[in-house]
Amino acid sequence: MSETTTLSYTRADFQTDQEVRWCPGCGDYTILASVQTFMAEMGVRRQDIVFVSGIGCSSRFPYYMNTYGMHSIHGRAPAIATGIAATRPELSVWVVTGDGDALSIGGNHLIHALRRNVNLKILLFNNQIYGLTKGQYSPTSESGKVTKSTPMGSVDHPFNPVSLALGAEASFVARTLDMDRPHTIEVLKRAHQHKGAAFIEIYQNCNVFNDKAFLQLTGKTERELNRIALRHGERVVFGPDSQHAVVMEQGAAKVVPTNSVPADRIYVHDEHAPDPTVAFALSRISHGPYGPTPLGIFRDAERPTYDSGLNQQLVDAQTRKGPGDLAKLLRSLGTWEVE
Amino acid sequence: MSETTTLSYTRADFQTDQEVRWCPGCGDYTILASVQTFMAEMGVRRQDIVFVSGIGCSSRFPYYMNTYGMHSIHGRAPAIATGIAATRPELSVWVVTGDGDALSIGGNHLIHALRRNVNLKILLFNNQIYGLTKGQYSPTSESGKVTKSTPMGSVDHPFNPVSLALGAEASFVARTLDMDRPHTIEVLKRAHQHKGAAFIEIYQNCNVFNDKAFLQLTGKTERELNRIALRHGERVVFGPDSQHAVVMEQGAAKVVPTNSVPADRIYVHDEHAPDPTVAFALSRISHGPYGPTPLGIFRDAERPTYDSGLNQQLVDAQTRKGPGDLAKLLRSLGTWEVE
Amino acid sequence: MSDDTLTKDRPDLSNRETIDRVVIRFAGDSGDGMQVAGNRFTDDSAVFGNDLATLPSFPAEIRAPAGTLPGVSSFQVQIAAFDILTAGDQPDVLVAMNPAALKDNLADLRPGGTIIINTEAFEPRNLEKAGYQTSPIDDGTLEPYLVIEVPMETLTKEAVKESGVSGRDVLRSKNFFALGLLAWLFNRPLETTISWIEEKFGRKPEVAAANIAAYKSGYNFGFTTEAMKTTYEVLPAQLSPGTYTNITGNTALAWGLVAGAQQSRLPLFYGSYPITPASDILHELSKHKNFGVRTFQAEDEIAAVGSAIGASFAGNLAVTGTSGPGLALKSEGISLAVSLELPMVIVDVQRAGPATGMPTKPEQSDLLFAMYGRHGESPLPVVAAATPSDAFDTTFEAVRLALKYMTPVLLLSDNHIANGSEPWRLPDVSDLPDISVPFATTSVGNGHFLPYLRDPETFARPWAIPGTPGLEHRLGGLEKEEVTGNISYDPANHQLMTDVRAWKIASIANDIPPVEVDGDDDAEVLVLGWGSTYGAIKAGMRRVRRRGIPVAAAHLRHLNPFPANLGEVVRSVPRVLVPELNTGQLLRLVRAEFLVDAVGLNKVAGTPFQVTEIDDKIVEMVER
Amino acid sequence: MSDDTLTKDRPDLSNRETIDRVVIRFAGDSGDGMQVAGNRFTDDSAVFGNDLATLPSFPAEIRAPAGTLPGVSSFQVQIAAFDILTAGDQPDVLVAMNPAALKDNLADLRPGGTIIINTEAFEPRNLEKAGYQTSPIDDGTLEPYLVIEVPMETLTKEAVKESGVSGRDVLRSKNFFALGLLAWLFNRPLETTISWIEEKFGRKPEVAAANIAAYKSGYNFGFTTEAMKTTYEVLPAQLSPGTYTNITGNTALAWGLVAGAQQSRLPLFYGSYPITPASDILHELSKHKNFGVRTFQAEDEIAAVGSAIGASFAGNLAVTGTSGPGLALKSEGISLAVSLELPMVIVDVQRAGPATGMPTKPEQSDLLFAMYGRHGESPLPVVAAATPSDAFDTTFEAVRLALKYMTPVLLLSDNHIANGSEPWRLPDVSDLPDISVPFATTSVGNGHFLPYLRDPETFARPWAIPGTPGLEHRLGGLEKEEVTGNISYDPANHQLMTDVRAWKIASIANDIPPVEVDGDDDAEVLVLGWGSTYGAIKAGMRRVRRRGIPVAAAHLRHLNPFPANLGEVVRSVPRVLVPELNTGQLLRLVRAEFLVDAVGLNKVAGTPFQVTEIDDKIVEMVER
Ligand SMILES: Cc1ncc(C[n+]2csc(CCOP(=O)(O)OP(=O)(O)O)c2C)c(N)n1
Ligand SMILES: Cc1ncc(C[n+]2csc(CCOP(=O)(O)OP(=O)(O)O)c2C)c(N)n1
Ligand code: SF4
Ligand code: SF4
Ligand SMILES: [Mg+2]
Ligand SMILES: [Mg+2]
Repeated sequence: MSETTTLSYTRADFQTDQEVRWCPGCGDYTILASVQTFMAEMGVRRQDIVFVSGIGCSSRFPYYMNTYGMHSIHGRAPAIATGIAATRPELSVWVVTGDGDALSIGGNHLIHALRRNVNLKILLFNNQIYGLTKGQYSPTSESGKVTKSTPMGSVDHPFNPVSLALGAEASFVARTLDMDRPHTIEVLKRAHQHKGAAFIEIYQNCNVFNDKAFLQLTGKTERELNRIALRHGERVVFGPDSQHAVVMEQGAAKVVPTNSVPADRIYVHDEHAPDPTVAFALSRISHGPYGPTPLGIFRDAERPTYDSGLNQQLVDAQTRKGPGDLAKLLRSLGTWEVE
Repeated sequence: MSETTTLSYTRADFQTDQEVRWCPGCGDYTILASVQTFMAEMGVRRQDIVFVSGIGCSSRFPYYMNTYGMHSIHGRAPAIATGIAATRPELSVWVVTGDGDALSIGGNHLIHALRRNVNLKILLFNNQIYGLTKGQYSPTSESGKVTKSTPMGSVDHPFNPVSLALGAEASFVARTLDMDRPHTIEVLKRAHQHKGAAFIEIYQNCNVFNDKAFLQLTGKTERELNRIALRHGERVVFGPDSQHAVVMEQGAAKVVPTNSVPADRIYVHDEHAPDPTVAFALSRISHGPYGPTPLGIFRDAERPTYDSGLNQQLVDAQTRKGPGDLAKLLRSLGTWEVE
Repeated sequence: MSDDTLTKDRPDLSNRETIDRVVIRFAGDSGDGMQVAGNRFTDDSAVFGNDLATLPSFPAEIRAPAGTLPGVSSFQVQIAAFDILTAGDQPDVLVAMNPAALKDNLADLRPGGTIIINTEAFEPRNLEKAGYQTSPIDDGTLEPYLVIEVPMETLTKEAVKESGVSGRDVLRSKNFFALGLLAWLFNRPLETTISWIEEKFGRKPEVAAANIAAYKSGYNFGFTTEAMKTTYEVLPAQLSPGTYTNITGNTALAWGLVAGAQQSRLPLFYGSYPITPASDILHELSKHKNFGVRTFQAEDEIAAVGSAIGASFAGNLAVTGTSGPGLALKSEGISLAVSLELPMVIVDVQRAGPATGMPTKPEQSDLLFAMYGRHGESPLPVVAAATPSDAFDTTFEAVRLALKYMTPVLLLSDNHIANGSEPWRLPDVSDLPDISVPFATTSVGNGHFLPYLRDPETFARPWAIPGTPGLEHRLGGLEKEEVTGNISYDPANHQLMTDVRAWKIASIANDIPPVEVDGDDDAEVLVLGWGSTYGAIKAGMRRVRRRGIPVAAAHLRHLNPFPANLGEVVRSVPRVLVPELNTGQLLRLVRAEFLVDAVGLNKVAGTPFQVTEIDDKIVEMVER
Repeated sequence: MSDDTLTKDRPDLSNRETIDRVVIRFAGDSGDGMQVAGNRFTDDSAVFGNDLATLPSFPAEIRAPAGTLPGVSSFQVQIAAFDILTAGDQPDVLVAMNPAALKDNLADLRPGGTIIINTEAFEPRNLEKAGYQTSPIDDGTLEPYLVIEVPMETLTKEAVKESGVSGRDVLRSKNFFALGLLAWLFNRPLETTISWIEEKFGRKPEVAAANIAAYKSGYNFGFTTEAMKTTYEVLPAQLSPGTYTNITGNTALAWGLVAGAQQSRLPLFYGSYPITPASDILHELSKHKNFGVRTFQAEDEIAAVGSAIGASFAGNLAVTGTSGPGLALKSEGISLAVSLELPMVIVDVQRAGPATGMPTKPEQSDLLFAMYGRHGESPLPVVAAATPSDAFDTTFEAVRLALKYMTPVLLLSDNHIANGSEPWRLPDVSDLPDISVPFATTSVGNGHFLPYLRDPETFARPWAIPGTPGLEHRLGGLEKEEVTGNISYDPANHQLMTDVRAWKIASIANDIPPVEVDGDDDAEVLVLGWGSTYGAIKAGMRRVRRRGIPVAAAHLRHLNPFPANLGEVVRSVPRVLVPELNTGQLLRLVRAEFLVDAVGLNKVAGTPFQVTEIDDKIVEMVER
């Protein structure tokens, strides 16, 4: 991104003239505010930013961002964004998606974009429900959930989006919470700085079809007990008096009383660990927002991006063969003359 | 599966009259022989077995199995098999798929079948290439691979199928090798015994388009150096003189000289660990069949299956409401009479 | 007015006029409960014996902020003393719960129509949200209409005071206040709704009490204030004797599947991915597990059709349902089902397209997609429901064809049928035909089962399901050899299989009733329709006939193949008119097939035809 | 015979007869190198100046075991002294490298034709694999033919003895032995192939030496043994002057895209998932990164079309290519592109369907799918290539339309065009028109960019790409308000947008040349075709005309919209015949559009038309 002049945007520069049409009280509003605030700080020219979404309540997002944008079809945003990011590496490309959009119909594109490490920033608004279609269970809904399509409770075991992303070779994986704007903004910033695909799960309250799904992380009393903040280089302890600690035992992360272990056995978070196993271990502390749940950056590791690889080959080919010459190409299989 | 009489099948009982049409030397032949051998031992009546495949060389498999079978469309076998297993829980349903079929076009169905724990046995023939379409790179091809579609080398980072399956909540995950028939048969047996989705990655040599891809695990000298056999309850050591050992260090699996660590620090394999992290850690020891690579059962954990949950609800509903009465249903929204 | 005793027994001093039909539209914010009010009014009228038809209109997919135009939800119902066919072109009465609702719906109201206004919602913020500069109540906008101003919020609050409901919840009862007022205006009995409320809110007695109080209060308000000089009565219609229920198309379709499964003695499997406006079929079926119904919410539509293919192979009555975008994703899977010749019903509840389009609006633009939406030569039967209750019968027919001919069948419905409702005279379930088809149990080909050895009558291949000893066989999507089902690349065999697949479907023409022509023998125009335009076409034709112009109409349930007599029918009239909510899709099929110069009446606006549009077009054709 | 000096200069005592055309088919096992032999013979003949057309036939998708019928691979070429149109109905000469190849191809050989047999392959095991009880060489089967028996393996071994090649590799040269023999029989110069071998196997000199030795040895074998009494010569054809290359349809299509990108000054993006028979386009394009071509092997076809949508939005010439099953999966994405009005070319190289069908066989059964294969009203232009070289021009035209009208364009090819080849007179690249379309750079709507403010001529909307300051805007698949592009559920707007989208495509009829009619003014039959049937139709028509029957033919490149004069053309002849490799798809379009009683000649066998099939049908129509 060529930043020739210093940019001085405010949040308002990223608002559009379209009326925001989520239900009053929806967590999407808060996320929108966080993203707009961050965009003003990001230091990228508005015209160099693209938001691509699928279909869902969350996927209305691009309409409210005064950047380039596309509200596409259900589940396909990562594929569409790949076409943008791969051909225009100078752009800042963001994907906004929901738990149904990204993990149900769009699961394949998501895992492939992560594997390829396409330079996309993927914001998954996880409300653990299909909002737009009025309340069916999603691949992140807890099992046993009673919804319109599961009157006797769902018999599906949900995905853990962080585990799935890590299993799909994601180089950057984080989790945040709609309500916590500073945390959201911090995570967005880090995603932006990361080169390659960044996957951010944002717990988002759908107050109409799945209200209070995140109570254990947002309730006044519950939050302090259950939020495990991941901070690079710091010991992972949590609770009002830091009374709980995370340790790695035989390859799994466990929560133990802080005073039950020597301080140096407490896990010191390393976002950059080349092996994703530690991040995976952390992702298994909770399965959904129930009980102690890590928030923050699970993993931020470097590896080559798809777009840089692809574009480098173009440069190399031109260096080696010179720019394309159509007349020569047409003659490349051997010719003969007829007089 | 109702086994009223004792079954005495031989491998020949599972052969069909169709000529087997893989390239001479293809690893698929060996796998076919292993599967047929195992089927004769499995103790399930032939008519209760179904093989479903997608499209690819490997997906020709059902034609050669004298059971019920379907050669379907590219990537969709897990979805089709779900329709069979969910409605006919008494059947033994097997999916045969390739690295392109399962991980490229079919990635979404695969991860959802694993998440739901549908009672399917999924055999992924991983030859790290698209065989049927004559040699393009696949999602498991090593990066940099030169193929017809990547004359300058692929810029994709491959999936690690075992990691992906674990990230997708798989309850049974194993890896074996075409050439090693007893090992293959052992793994098939365990998959059959497992209740729920079983995912087996089978390294399969495509001698036409990707010959010797697995040399480090099959070569006379290399194999002993690189095969890490996972055996439940045993310390994980390998090498001709067991000189290498696997340890878990800060949540990651590492290969160390056996004599550099006390014996009790060597990882003792636990297939049944409730937390999939150890299995994940093991999966990260290699990324593809290069260098020391674990073979065997990474994970075999119990959790409820989709089909049992679904079918139990039918039983419960009938218990609660009695069998369906159509005349009553039509009247259930309130009626009035016109005389 | 908060008096809880019914004022009904008091002598009524207003004039009571008998009319033969009326169209009422309830309009308010999504949160105002207009769908409930409309449905209640409908049910009360149904029980009273009127004929009726409804047309709900939901706000677009995202829930808009309260008070805005995109947030408006409405419900239109026509009740009549005779058999009617549509929910009416123009409302006679509009209930407007807020300025946005008024703004959105006023243009549709018939000149001189009645507006019942919730005046208290007309405050500056709401007016602004609706884009009104001044209040339409005062600025003359409403002069052409009869306006009943009601301070509904105050009155509702007053009414529910003693119910135990408090805070925000109080105003939730105002839809029942409005409903009560209409009950007075149209002399509807109150009991049906009161007992409905009692049952529905049984677990929340305070809410039940509040709603009943508001309802009665609305009634009493009309009565005591004599809000109008005249009240109206729509007498019961002369419907055929029988037991009736009021049904939407989605419910009827779901029940048609349950009936199809019962009459074919198969377990029903429904694999689907939620999508507007088809989701309610999934919801409805998932309630009926005690019928042996298995529903599977798949990860996407590809998996939905895939699971149905598997379920069909395994011996279920396999069904998959969706709307246009989902049908697109199922295309490849359906072509596999065609090739495997497995029975299956694919439901497409059409919505306005292309792409995401207008998901809550009806359209008929998937017909050619249903016909030709697969690669290769991939024919299958296509049937379409015409009205909400007809969805039951059409669905049953789709199941019959699928099983008898071992083929996927495409069943078309649309948003209008799916969410619209009408009285349905219940069939006697013991009259439903047995449509079961026996599974293959024995093998003819000396030990080898022959999966493509066909029934010489229907050309259907045998259905041999896993678990059957001796019939182990493999099916696949590569071209198969006739009889054996083995892979074959033989040119003559591919030609034969292509011909057989085509012939099998084409021959269904001999197994379906001829299309019926309704109207005059000497008709100058034949109006040929399919799907949800049924009511508008029939009503339009009636009006034209009343003017002495000879005209006829025919409506197709079977779109592929056509009924055997269709060619004769379209060739026997001077002119053929094909009204469709698309750019002329049946039109193209009819022209190609019969070479008749049929003309289209085409509308692609996301709204149904008005009867007058049909009517005018017929007249125009006759006069020309 | 292992003498390495060319015996060419020795006086030739055999008769040399000049013929004007010959059809040769090389047939052998997949591993026998028949495609190479065929291609070499083709190139030699091309350089010699013959006109020619080729038809390769690959074994079905899986590689069968050596020696079996499913493992047979063949290559047919017709070379001629005049301009020909097809690869010929029946081979005059068959090269049979093993019993399976003989069995598979014998029935096609013209009675009295010549068979060159690799006798050593006719041993019991191979005979059995091919299903021969006795050897056809001895049992009279070959009596109706002229047979040249050659112990090719011994001779090849002998020939390559000194090359340094050993073991299994020795016999790999036997295709060159066969080729050498044919070079003798048809008096082809040897130099071209020798230098080709030298270049091709430059890095493996021993292989090059072996192949050259076998090649010469084959030639010498014919010469010295006088294998036939007569050799033949096909003189150069009178082709228009110019520089020629021999090209397959897939390559021409890929080059057409490169040319389109260059002439529109856009970077080319090709998003695709491998599938037979389209994969070679991906392979070809991935070689040309120095042209700024980006290829993306997507995870599936949905991602392929998705990536193309993104690339188009980002300002690339975006293309996605596939075959039928992949097109099915792209349906929803294409409908998004229609709604977003983004330029894009979608290539469908048709194969025989439905489902997986017969992937290596040609068919034209995706035309109606291309036309109607999307939900909602979702029109787009459809163009089809007629011959391998025509794929270049048709592709260029597809690119032009996509950019000028801001629309996805569907480009149809098929297996026959894709893998067939013909001489192509190279265009002068400096004559290629400029088809660039400027991106939007400024905004007209007072600060708001208006993405749906259309060009009043073409109705195209402006293309504003990310990176352009001030033109930030959002596109979406919900219905959009004309001009602003904001979401709109307004009925009148949906009608307008539907009409505009339809009109935009329909109006292209004014921007394309009228369809040309070739043949007699007083034609009794007009043969109307599209796609790969071009050669057979033209050749069939020629034959009929030679018999004095007046007939004409027209071939459509543009299937949607039709050329403006098509109605006139089809109405001005007594009879219209539409030959298609499907069940009558163009036929249905033409009948619906023009109400003419056109009849179809339909073949769905996975093989192209024989010229005689066309010819006979025309005669039958005229005589009736
Ligand atoms: C192909 C297709 N299938 C189904 C739908 C219907 N649909 C729209 S959004 C959605 C799911 C929404 O859930 P989620 O992605 O979690 O987003 P949310 O609304 O909760 O933000 C579904 C099923 C569609 N638009 N397209
Ligand atoms: C929808 C669709 N897209 C593409 C193809 C073409 N195709 C068939 S198999 C295949 C990949 C095969 O690779 P893999 O799954 O690894 O199987 P293998 O042949 O290596 O055993 C592809 C791309 C197809 N048949 N259908
Ligand atoms: S339905 Fe839920 S997710 Fe959607 S806008 Fe409303 S509150 Fe938000
Ligand atoms: S191409 Fe490869 S995978 Fe396919 S049959 Fe041949 S050797 Fe096996
Ligand atoms: Mg959601
Ligand atoms: Mg493979």
